[in-house]
Amino acid sequence: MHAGIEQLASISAESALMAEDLARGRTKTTFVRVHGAELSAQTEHEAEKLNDDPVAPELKMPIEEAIKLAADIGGAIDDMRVSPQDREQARQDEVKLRHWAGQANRLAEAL
Amino acid sequence: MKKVFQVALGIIAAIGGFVDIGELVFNTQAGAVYRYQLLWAVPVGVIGIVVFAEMTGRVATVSGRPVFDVVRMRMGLNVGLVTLVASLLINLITLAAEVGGAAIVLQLLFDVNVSTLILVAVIGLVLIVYFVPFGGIERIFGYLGCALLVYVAAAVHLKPDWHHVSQGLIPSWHSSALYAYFVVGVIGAALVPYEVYFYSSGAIEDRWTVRDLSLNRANAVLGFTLGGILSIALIVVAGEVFFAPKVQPGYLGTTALGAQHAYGEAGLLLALLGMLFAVGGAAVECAFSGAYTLAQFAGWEWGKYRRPREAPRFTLAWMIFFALAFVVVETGVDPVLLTEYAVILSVVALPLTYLPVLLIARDRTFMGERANGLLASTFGWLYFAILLVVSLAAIPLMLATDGGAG
Amino acid sequence: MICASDLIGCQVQSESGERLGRVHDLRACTIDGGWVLMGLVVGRRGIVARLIGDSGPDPLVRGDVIPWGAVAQLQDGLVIVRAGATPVTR
Amino acid sequence: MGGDRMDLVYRVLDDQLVDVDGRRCGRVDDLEFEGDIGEFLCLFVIFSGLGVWYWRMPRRLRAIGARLFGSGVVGRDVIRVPWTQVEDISSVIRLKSKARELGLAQGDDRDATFVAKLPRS
Repeated sequence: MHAGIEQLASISAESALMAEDLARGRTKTTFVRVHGAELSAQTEHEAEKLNDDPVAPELKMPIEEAIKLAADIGGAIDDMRVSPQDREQARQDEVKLRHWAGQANRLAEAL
Repeated sequence: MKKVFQVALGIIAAIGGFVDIGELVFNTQAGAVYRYQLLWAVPVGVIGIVVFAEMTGRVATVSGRPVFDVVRMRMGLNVGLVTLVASLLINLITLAAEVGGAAIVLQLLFDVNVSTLILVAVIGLVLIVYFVPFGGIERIFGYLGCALLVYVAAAVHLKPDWHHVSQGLIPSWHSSALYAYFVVGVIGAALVPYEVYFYSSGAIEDRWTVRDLSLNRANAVLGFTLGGILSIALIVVAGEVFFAPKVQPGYLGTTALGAQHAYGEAGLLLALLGMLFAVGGAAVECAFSGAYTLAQFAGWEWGKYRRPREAPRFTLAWMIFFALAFVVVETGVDPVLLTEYAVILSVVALPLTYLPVLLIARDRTFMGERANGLLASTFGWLYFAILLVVSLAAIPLMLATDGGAG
Repeated sequence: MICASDLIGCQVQSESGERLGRVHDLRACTIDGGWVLMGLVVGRRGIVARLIGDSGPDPLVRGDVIPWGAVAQLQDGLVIVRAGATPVTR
Repeated sequence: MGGDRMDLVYRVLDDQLVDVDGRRCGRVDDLEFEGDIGEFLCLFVIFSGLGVWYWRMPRRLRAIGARLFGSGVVGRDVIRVPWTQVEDISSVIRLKSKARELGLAQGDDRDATFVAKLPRS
């Protein structure tokens, strides 16, 4: 579970880097779409694993929080994939993804 | 002048040909997780491949015996068969990883369905290998693989703390299984056996004579050492871009992102181009290595310098290797995961091919005055000891860390 | 007719049951233009000797050589040599 | 063939066979001596071919070896090359005749008919 949430933090941080380059017009559309799809699929996979793993009742809350984070991260990545020419959205996604990466890291450390 | 030019071209091809998917994956992960702390493992691996390649090149040139000729002769049929089967399996896994890697890079460039691109990659590679002569193949992939030098530029451009970088080159130890796993991975990624089988058979393909021994030494020492700089650059770039935000690289796209972060779209395109030709070249070397090992062990006619109908079983063997790799990758297995298995299993099997080469390189019956001298013997045996330790540790570490997952 | 594979790897023992090692190589010499088996290279060092080889103008594997004339019986995986046969050490 | 003594495993067994045209055509997979115990054993024949491999495997593995590599039928998966055909022992075992005349490299000859249909083969 800990590794799964760390993985979410990693994906979010990496997606933030991608969003930063996208916001500055320093990337290629195909790269954003393909690599974004890999990261988005990985987020979904991690969320499914968190959902399916049997956990103690006291861990239910953080797990739900992590699954929510996974959905947010995946959503932001998918936004970038759908409209990679939208730099303004990418700038906003970058800020959100950095924030979620920090949140996921704190969540993993707290477990 | 012509000789200097020839040496320079060989070295450039060796630099571009040094990096394969193993380096792209392990070095990026090592830099992201441990920043510069694993840099020292690169020279350890690079010196190892220099020692091994120089010996195999010299043995092939002087005695006319490539690696699996030596394995069969020195280890005999039974131990030789075990070595052959292990090598063929590892070659196949590595080839599948490289073909899958090439397809992923093509997908990052063109956003087309990956299954189609696997087919395109395999057909493209088979056509190049079939129609282009041996020297041309080395040059196409070696020179275009040099686009990866963008990582060297990026490593400088990202302005790392050079004091910390230099400290990373001093061997250090952490009592952590994950750290030890990455040490094995970084060393193993540099010491891939298929490159050596290819190199020694290449010496015979290129019809080297004792007059080419200086070329052999230059190619091995300068080519692999300069290639090692690419590995160091990959670690430094990953350390600069991915360490602070705690990114755990699990895709080839992550490696490309490092170059993009330094140089934008141009950096990304150069990185992807370099990766495409580096993994494509490695795929060719793997397929050839599989065919070389099989043909040399069984005594069949072999060589790209022969027309296909003059070495038919060799020709069919490399084609079948590509076909098998295609089937493996089309199952949907993750090429990055395959790479990790390939590198770790290569390390485990390496002493089986290293030892017979070391033994014949010191045998004056076959090598005459070109047998290992004091320096080559010392390095040869030192690296045999290192290889034994690394090969014994590899599987337990892979299990203990769940393949580097922590 | 005897094949090299019938001999290589066989345990060698004397008629009295004393173990002398395994056959690791076959030493031959030229007689009248043909190669004739002189003896069996045996001993614990034999396999290492085969791996390591030897150097110099006379490339022979180091080890004890049991003369072929001393071989009394050949069984499956076993070579029995006559009592009193002494290996020649090179 | 320098010297008057030679260790056969070290210098001959498992070595590459090359025919008179320089074509690689198999390996020395086994050697046969003429004679018997108590007599001179004279090196008589080279055996080459996958069918020999199981003879040389550990006894426990011979049955599976025969299934995998062939059961050692002379003329089919094993070729007998008279020792008198050996021209020279250097880094390879050089033969006096063409591989085809000795029955060697049949696999390459068989597959060559297929490969010859490929363009620029």
